[in-house]
Amino acid sequence: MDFFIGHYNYWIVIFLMMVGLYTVISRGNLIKKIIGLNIFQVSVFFLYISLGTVEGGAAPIIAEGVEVYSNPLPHVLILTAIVVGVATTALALALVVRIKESYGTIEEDEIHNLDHSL
Amino acid sequence: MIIDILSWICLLAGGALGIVGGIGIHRFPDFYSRLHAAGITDTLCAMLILLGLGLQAGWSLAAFKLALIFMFLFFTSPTASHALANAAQHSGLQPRLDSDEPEVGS
Amino acid sequence: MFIAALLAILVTMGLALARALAGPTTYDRIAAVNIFGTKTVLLIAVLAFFSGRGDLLDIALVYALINFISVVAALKLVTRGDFHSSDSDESEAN
Amino acid sequence: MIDIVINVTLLAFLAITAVATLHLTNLFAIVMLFGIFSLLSAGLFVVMDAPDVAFTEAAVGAGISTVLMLATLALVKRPQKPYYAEAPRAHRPWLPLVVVVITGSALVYGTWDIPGFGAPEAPAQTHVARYYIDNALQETGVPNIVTAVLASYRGFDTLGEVVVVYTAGVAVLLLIVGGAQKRRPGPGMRGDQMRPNLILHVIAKFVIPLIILFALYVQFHGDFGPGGGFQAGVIFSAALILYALVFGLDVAEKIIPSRWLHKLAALGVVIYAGVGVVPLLLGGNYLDYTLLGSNQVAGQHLGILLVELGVGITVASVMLILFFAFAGRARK
Repeated sequence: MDFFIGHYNYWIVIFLMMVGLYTVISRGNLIKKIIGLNIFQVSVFFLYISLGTVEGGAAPIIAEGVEVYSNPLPHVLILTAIVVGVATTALALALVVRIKESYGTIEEDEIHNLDHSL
Repeated sequence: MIIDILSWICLLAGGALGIVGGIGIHRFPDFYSRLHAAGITDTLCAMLILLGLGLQAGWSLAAFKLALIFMFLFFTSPTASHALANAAQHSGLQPRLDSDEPEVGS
Repeated sequence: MFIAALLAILVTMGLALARALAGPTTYDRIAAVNIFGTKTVLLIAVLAFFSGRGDLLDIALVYALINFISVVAALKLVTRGDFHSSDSDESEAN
Repeated sequence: MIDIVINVTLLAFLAITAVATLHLTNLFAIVMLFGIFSLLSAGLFVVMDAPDVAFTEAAVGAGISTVLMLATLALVKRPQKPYYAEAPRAHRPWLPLVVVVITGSALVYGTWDIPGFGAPEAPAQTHVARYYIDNALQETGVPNIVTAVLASYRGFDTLGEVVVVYTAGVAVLLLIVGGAQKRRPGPGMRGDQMRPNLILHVIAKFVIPLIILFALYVQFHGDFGPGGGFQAGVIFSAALILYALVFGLDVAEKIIPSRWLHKLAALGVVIYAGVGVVPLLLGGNYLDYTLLGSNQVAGQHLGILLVELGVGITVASVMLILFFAFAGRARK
């Protein structure tokens, strides 16, 4: 049971990661691919934060009478990664908008047909 | 002591209302009745729980922040419900009446 | 008592999630997201007291403020895109 | 114990939501579910004692990213009903499933060697984190270790991140704002398309100043509690986005014209990089704030404050640039 509780977080992280990966590979809709990428991204965030958690620890803000703090380093990395993540997602969405304007569709299959690339 | 009991009552009542609202949005047959269940219980549930927490906090910065949260939820939650119902009604979504067939999702 | 409130909020979140998954109309989903947002605010607020860290209330406050925006944005998209007010109304408006 | 229950339940909700986004074909519903996904994430970050991360996720996930996704949906919708449907694929993708299952199994096998969740003796806790927790307050005078590490110990890294955000903003501008469309009033995210809703207008007018005030609090209180430049910037931009949504894009652009935003985004990066140069001139290292003040703590504190200000300005402007770019695109 302890082993299960101790690794449950990581298993869910891996599950989310795989759902994200599967969405990216198997779905043809570009918006859905971006959502898949985002799910993948969030799963990585959880991996980092899970690794930084310390049993009985408090948030890493120095306070009176608190001895154990969780690891601040993953928090720093992920905090910036979230903001960078939304900026890069916006870039991907901008590309999707341009693709829609050029091809008139955001389905991968239809784009391939128009390009005769498959 | 009395304050503790009062805050417990508020917390429990808030939690119970939350569940009632949850069941409401789960069980009611059409959008408007679901929104009705959700919109009303949602605001009161939030108010009761925040009140319960506020009683625990006493006069402190935490109580002030709770009051702020309280105020925002008090204004935005009904506004959101209103805007939703308004938009749904203008979009032509009909309430389901007794005589109607089961609703058709869009 | 905090635990009872936390559990109640979790149950409500589950029910709202079920409604968001089931739909069937777009408005149902928006309403479910709105309720989910309110419950997240409450969950974080109760957790702040449960763990004795008043700082966490700031996060609840952000959610209380910002959850409103996504609802407004979703409504905006729906009223001008998905249903009656799509193209005809726009040309009239201009 | 209750921590574990909440943790387990929220993660389960997260997994259900993820699977649902995979299954649904209505893109609008998927974006709404993604909003729930981010609400759940923020709750989980709180449970895992990461308030700063939860703060960022709250501001970004609930506000900006949902709005950007919805704005994109408005631009890429199909010409006829169903507007937001995903087309079915021609073939059943079995190969991806096999790839994913194999990868997943390998990763799960890998977890057997990871120390359990929250183990204090895990390798991740024993290296540099120990140093930060023990010394951050003495060396920088900032009780929020995350802010200290973000702006001081790893200042270089954060400078890079800010530049990435700035670059993404520039790239989006190049992609979807240029092209010299003749601007004419046309269908766009404008206030008059949403039927004037008095209640919404009044409440928005009431809420927006408070959001801006709160953003300033988050900006300058970030040293002592959860918060900082990244969060404040996002919250600030969220206030103006709400304004644009309710009162119309044109009105919002009058308040903050785009050309200002372009300059402000650059200004933030310049503030950050410039604060780094000052110690260089005083004979120290780049981004070594110690020389900025009369003693180490004063210098560090001042440096962190200025750097966070730069971050806040850049993030807020870039988020607004992104929103204006997507919302304004429909106008052409």
